[in-house]
Amino acid sequence: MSALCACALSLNGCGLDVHRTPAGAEGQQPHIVLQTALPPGGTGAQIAAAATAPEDGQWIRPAKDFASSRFSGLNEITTSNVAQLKPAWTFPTGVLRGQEAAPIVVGHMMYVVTAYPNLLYAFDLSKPGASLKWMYNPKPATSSQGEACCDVVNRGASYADGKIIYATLDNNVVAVDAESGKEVWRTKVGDINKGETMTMAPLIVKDRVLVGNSGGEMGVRGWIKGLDLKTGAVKWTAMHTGPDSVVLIGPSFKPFYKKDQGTDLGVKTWPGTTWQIGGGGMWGWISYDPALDLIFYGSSNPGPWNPEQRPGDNKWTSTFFARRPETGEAIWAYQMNPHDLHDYDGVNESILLDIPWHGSKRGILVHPDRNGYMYALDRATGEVLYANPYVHITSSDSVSLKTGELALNPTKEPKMGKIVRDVCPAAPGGKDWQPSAFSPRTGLMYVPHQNLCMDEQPTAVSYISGTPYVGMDVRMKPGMGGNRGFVTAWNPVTGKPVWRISEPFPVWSGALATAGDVVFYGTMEGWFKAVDARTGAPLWKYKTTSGIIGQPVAFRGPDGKEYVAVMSGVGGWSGAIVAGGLDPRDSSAALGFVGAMRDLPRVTPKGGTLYVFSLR
Amino acid sequence: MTAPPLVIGETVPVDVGAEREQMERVWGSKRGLWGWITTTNHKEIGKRYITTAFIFFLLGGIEAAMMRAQLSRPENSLIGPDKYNQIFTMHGTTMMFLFAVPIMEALGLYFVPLMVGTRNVAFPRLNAFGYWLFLIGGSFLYVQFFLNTGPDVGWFAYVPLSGPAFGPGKRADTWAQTITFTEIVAIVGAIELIVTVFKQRAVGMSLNRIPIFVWAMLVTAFMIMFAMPAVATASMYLALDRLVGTHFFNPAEGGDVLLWQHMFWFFGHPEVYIIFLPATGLVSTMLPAFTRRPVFGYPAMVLALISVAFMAFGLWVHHMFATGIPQLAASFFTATSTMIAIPTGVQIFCWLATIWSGRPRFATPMLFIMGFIFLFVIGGVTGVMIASVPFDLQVHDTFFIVAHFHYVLVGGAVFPLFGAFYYWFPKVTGRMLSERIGKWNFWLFFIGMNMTFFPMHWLGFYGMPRRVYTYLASTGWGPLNLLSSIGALVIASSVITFLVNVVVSLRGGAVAGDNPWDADTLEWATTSPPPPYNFLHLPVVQGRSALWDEGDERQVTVGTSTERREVLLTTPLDAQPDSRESHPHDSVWPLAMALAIGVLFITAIFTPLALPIGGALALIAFAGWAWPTSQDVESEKSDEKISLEGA
Amino acid sequence: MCSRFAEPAARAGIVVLVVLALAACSRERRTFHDSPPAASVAAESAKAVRSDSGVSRDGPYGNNAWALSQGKQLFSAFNCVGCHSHGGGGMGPPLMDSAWIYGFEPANIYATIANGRPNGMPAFKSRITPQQTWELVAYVRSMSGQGSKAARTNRSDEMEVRPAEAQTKTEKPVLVTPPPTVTPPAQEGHP
Amino acid sequence: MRPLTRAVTIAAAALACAGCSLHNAQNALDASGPQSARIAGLWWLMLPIAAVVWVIVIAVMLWGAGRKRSVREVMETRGGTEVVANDEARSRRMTRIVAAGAIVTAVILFLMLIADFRVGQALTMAPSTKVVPIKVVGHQFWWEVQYPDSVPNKTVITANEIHIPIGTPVVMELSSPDVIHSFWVPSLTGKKDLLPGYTRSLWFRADTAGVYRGQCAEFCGLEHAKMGVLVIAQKQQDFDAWRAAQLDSATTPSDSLAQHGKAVFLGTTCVMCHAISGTSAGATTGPNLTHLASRSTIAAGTLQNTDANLYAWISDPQRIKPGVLMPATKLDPRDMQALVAYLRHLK
Repeated sequence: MSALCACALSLNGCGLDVHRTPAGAEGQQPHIVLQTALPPGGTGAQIAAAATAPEDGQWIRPAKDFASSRFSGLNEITTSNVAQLKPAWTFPTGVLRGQEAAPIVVGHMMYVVTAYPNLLYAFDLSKPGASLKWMYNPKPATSSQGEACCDVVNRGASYADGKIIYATLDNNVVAVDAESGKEVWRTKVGDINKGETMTMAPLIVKDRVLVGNSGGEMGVRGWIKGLDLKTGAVKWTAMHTGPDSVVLIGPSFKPFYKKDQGTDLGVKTWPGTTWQIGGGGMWGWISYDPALDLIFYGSSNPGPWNPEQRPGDNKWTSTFFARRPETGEAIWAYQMNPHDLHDYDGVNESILLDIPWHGSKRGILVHPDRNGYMYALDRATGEVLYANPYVHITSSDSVSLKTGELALNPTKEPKMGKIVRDVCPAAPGGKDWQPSAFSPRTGLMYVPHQNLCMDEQPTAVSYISGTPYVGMDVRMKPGMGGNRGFVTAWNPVTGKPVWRISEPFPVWSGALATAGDVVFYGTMEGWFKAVDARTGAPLWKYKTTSGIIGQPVAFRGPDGKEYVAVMSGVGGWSGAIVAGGLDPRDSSAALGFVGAMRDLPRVTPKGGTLYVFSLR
Repeated sequence: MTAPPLVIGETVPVDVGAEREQMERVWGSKRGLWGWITTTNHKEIGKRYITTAFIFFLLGGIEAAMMRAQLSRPENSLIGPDKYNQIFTMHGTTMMFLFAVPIMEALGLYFVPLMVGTRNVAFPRLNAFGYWLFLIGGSFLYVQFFLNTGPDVGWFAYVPLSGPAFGPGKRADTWAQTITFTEIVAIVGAIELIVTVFKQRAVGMSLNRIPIFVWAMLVTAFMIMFAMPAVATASMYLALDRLVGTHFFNPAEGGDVLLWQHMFWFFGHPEVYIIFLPATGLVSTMLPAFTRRPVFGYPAMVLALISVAFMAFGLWVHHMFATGIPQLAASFFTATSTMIAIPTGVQIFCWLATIWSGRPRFATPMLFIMGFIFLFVIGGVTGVMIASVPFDLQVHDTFFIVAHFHYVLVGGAVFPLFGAFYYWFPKVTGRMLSERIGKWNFWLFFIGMNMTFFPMHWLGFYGMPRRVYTYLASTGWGPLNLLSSIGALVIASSVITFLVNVVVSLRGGAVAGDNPWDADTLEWATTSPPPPYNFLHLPVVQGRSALWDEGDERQVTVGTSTERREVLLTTPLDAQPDSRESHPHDSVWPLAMALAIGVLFITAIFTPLALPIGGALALIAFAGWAWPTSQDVESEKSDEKISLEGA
Repeated sequence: MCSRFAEPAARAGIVVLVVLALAACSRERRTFHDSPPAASVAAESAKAVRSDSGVSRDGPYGNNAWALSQGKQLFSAFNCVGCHSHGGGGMGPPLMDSAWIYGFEPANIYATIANGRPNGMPAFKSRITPQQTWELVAYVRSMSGQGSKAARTNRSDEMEVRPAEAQTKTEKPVLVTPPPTVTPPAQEGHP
Repeated sequence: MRPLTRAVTIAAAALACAGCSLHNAQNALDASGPQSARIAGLWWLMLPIAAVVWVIVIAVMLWGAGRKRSVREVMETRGGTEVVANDEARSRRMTRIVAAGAIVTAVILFLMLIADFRVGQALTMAPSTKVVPIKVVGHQFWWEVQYPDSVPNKTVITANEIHIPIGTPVVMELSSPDVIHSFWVPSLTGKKDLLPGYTRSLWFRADTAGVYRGQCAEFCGLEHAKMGVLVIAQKQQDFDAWRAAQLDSATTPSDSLAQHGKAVFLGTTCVMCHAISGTSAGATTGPNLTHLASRSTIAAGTLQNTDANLYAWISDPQRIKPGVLMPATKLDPRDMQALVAYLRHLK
């Protein structure tokens, strides 16, 4: 099956119905239908019942709901009228680094966090032009900029209990009063001197603020923490390496597969004491199933990238965890990339869905991993229902459903002194942090992702505290087909792509699906695009001042109209060449991403503007 | 102007003084500096070659002495690693590329035309060009050495140590370019020798009558033609890696560090025989004069030379056993390395038979020949030992190997060479070297040689690797090293003795006649030193020992032009007259060309602009070289194919 | 005539040799035991530090091939590559371009390495010896083609990710002010 | 045969080096394992053959040169020169002798070849029994040594001193990240190159306990001469104990001087290149120092591991090994003493 799928993904025909949309607006990217005849009722997949939220027109956390669906129930903007979408207002933030955050809408207020210095802007939507109500500056340490591997981004804030809560680059979690803009509490949870930074958006579950650290490239030791929503006090910390006691592995820990079972694997699977600097941070997305009372997230890559310096499985890096939100206790874990060879973090989002599976309903989470496989895991047990490639993969052959093991391709194993060529997907994976959306109306997942391969060579690296700990020279290049980005509509029931749109650059922005059957995403050239959720046909696009790598959201304004908002401002790992002014002659710059992005500076300048669109 | 008819087999006609004067006018070079730089006479150039190479030998010897001084005691701080590495690299490079190969070729270029009875080498301007390029290349290396840019990566320049990442600066570039220089020079010399031997032999000198030294030079020249391109290519790859950034030897980008070793040793092992075969030729040519009989087993000797030459190309991998060559492949190279001992053994047996059945005269050259057998057999048997893979794994890259190849190269090539100096000095200068000092020279050399190198066998077993600038006292290597260093002093005193002998004999040595040793080869048929035209009348050969087999009367060829430079070409196999051909005049263009090429090579390590600039200069020089003068045009009109009936 | 000609020629030859010797010697000198200009000379982080600081235009090792190659090794060994890649930059600014934020004189770069800079560059004063720091300074400058071309390093035995320093265009260094990362818009209601 | 060959060798050795016999730990003829013993055996086979061949050749030469010529060996005058008259019968006889000599040579060489191949085969045949795998990485100018284990955190990392159990084959995986080095411990086995871009393996066994010295045998740059390595062959239980001890992280010293020394180590140039397990020092450029004090030498087998030597080495390594990659560290004497105290505490 995977062979067939790989064939489909290679776009070489294979008898598939591959056609391009009629020549539309100039510059329109080809859009390819991979599987015809989507049933009118959708695929049958639904957002996990307990994790849905009634559509209240707000957008209080980046992923919209606990299931991380990024689906807006608003349906004023439809496939037929989206072409009339116009900017309602814009706001230049003054911060010219990668803007990855999702605007948060609570009542009549909108909140936006910028990249470092992590300013928080609050806009009153009820005022004409949505005037700025206040700005909060957490004043993060300037030196933290030197510890963030891949641009000084921030992925947004969450709202709960009257507070806007987010993490600053210098490891402070701050809670700001949503009305006044005054700091309510501030907790320092990490140390920039150890290379730790924070870029993730917290998830607030009940009275826990869940945060994790970044720094898999700096020799940090990864963790996730549960903070008290009221006080900010750290209630629990689960490390991602080390003995079971600190990983919070206890008697209720029941991994599905034998390979993840055993005691103190977080120590035994590392040489010497390298687990203390072994990476495995947590800087991506967390989902929550209230019915099972479990949070789901993946840990990041082990450090250093050079795998020869850390023989062993390197648990619990690049691992998917289910934990209790109150205590952090681990319930199950599934290591997707044991002894990760290519910086395949496991931090990508998981969307909680209920799908028909062999005649019955099954509660699953769908997780597009960096390694190029779309994993469907049973939420309760961690069993892999399927793991199908969604991009061209050369680094591995398949995932065994029986043992859960990833069958690596031995010819792509990095060895010191040698270059491994054409490793696909590249280090940012088939998909990086940019979150997917799911529409219950079509039953499809909309996955923004990239199509990159790389050549890599491990080099000996020293752990020197506060300096990067990578040990890999990388030069990336476009994957098969020559385009560097895709938006893929994925049928979570069959585990197959339905259609896909090629983009010249990686699609580094999140996706948004709405009840009007429109899917929004942004491109690194600066286009904000709307496509038909069923067919992928392009419907509308708007050119912003800079490349878009943010997360679009939809909300109902105080005036009752539906709005769509997104941050424009290129940067992040993929856009570091522009945001950091890097030299395109060095293809290893920005951990090798520059090799694939040499032409980006000709296409987009830096930016940092909030765009809000509505129908006129 | 019509040429007089050619008469072959005349007995020696009356020696006409006017004819000598006329020939002197035609073949002689201009007087003064201009004549000196434009000359294309093979003897002039050969002399310069020999002298220059010998100066490089002295420089290499001084380097050796410095190394021995540093190693005389443990933890010596006389020379630091930086200088030491340069010195041993210079020693190896000098001895191999600037001394051993050039001096053998130089002897060939001087004596082969005399021994085959012709007036000059085949392409005299090319010959001059070769010498100038050699001088420029060798001087370049030494200028760089004195500027602290001497190579420090070993004469074998293994990558990656000599590559761009680990060999900063211009030191390894200097080495690579010196190699390019010397390879071109060697190939130029080889071309000269091959064509001269094949086309310019005296009438009657059929292939089976060629003196063994000439055979040895011919075989060596062919070996050079096949071996040198390998190292020239390798050094070019190295230069490209270092200067342009190619990846021939970068394992990360698909290059290979072993590629260098294969290319280098594909040249490097034949190189040993390129040095050794001419030396055996020297021995075989000198031996008759001192045993009063032709060398025993001429056909066996020639076949041995040829088979050694072939086999020499099949054993390069025995330098690389420690790199982890698969057992089966290594066994092949062990077998060939062992096998080459058979033809070498045959040569030794033939010499023994010659000595045994002759009437030895123990003049200095004979002492050197016997010293050669004494030492070379030691080097030979250790050579058979190190052909064994397991044994080699212990002694490879240790002082055992240093001992082995010094026995082979000093014993096997330098001793015959010193013998040759004593033997041919009278021919070249007209005066004999002192026999008394010569004996001192020999015994000091012989004793010093054994004192220096014999202990090294043991040092190798005791674990002393090569190319170390010092060693710890606790290793216990001190006493043997001290002994070895004292031996080096003895060798140095021997070489000084030789220099004294040269100086003293040049001034007041006994005047040599045409043939002081009563030898049998053709060079002794002319005056000492020979005139610019070599022979007033070209000789005719009637047997293998030209001067002993000439019957009652010496026969000559009469009728070659006395009006212009003309050489007689003969057929390759039987040496029957083929044609008479005009011969180029002296020219400054070879020097100009060498300068242009020198500029090209030297500046190429600093700037890519060297290619267009040096290329343009070389083009100009080439145009000047090839531009026909009226003299040339006139001469070529009288080139004539000889019909054998007329002879 | 000969002597009349020879004398000036010999003199010229000597001059040429001396010049060559100076160039080659400084380029090839292996500096194991050097005492480069005191660290204090360069400890000033002021942008105004110029050639008159006692440090020559290319720094003590700007034209020394050995020191440059050592600097290149240290640049990797000390994880400079992690932030600055092989000159193209990443977490840190690129070093192979013409733009310099904190000054391009050797002394400025020395100060940057030794004392660090506020936006993420750590201070290495106590962890890297002055000689090693000067070697790094020389190498960093060579990344944008400063210093003697003949002394600059060539490709390394690794993946080729950029043209070698010896083949890099010599950039004309310019001082840039780092673009301010924050210019909050002046707007009413702004606290 | 054996006593005779020994006698010949001793005579030859005495000739070479008037009575300097060497009993050092770096001697290819002082074999301590089957590999080196077989190779030494080959030498003891080849040496007498070579000696006899040489003696015969030289004897024939001297005899042939000096023998009294019989009256039948007449001279004749050819081309005006007195030369030995040609004697067809004698020539034929000599031809037969030379041919016989060539054949004998070939036979001897062939027999030696068989011996070579037999030893070569024995050396290359992979050991079938339980082996100790060791990874050796050659650096300019020191040896990195790793003992991999199926449980990754039982991996031992050390430098320049290789402990092995006696009686058990050791399989070394050899590689180099910089230039070509060659691993050579003469008393145990022949050498094998460490080549960038290749991984080579070498196996050997030590049969007697002891300390065997070796050093890099391929020219690798400035300090090629001082790139030593010690192989410490010990009883299995001693080896196991050593290995277990090497797994421990470094302890924090109890005395204040050494504690200060730890602070000096972590705050100065040391951390840029060296690692000490259990501290924040984790660099791999230089040797791992976690158990430095348990090693008998420093500077890759160059100096005895004493306080004074360590002090001298740290203050100015370039004086001891010019061109080594370790820089001179200028510390005030008190810090230096503390640093030495700390490093000496790392048992």
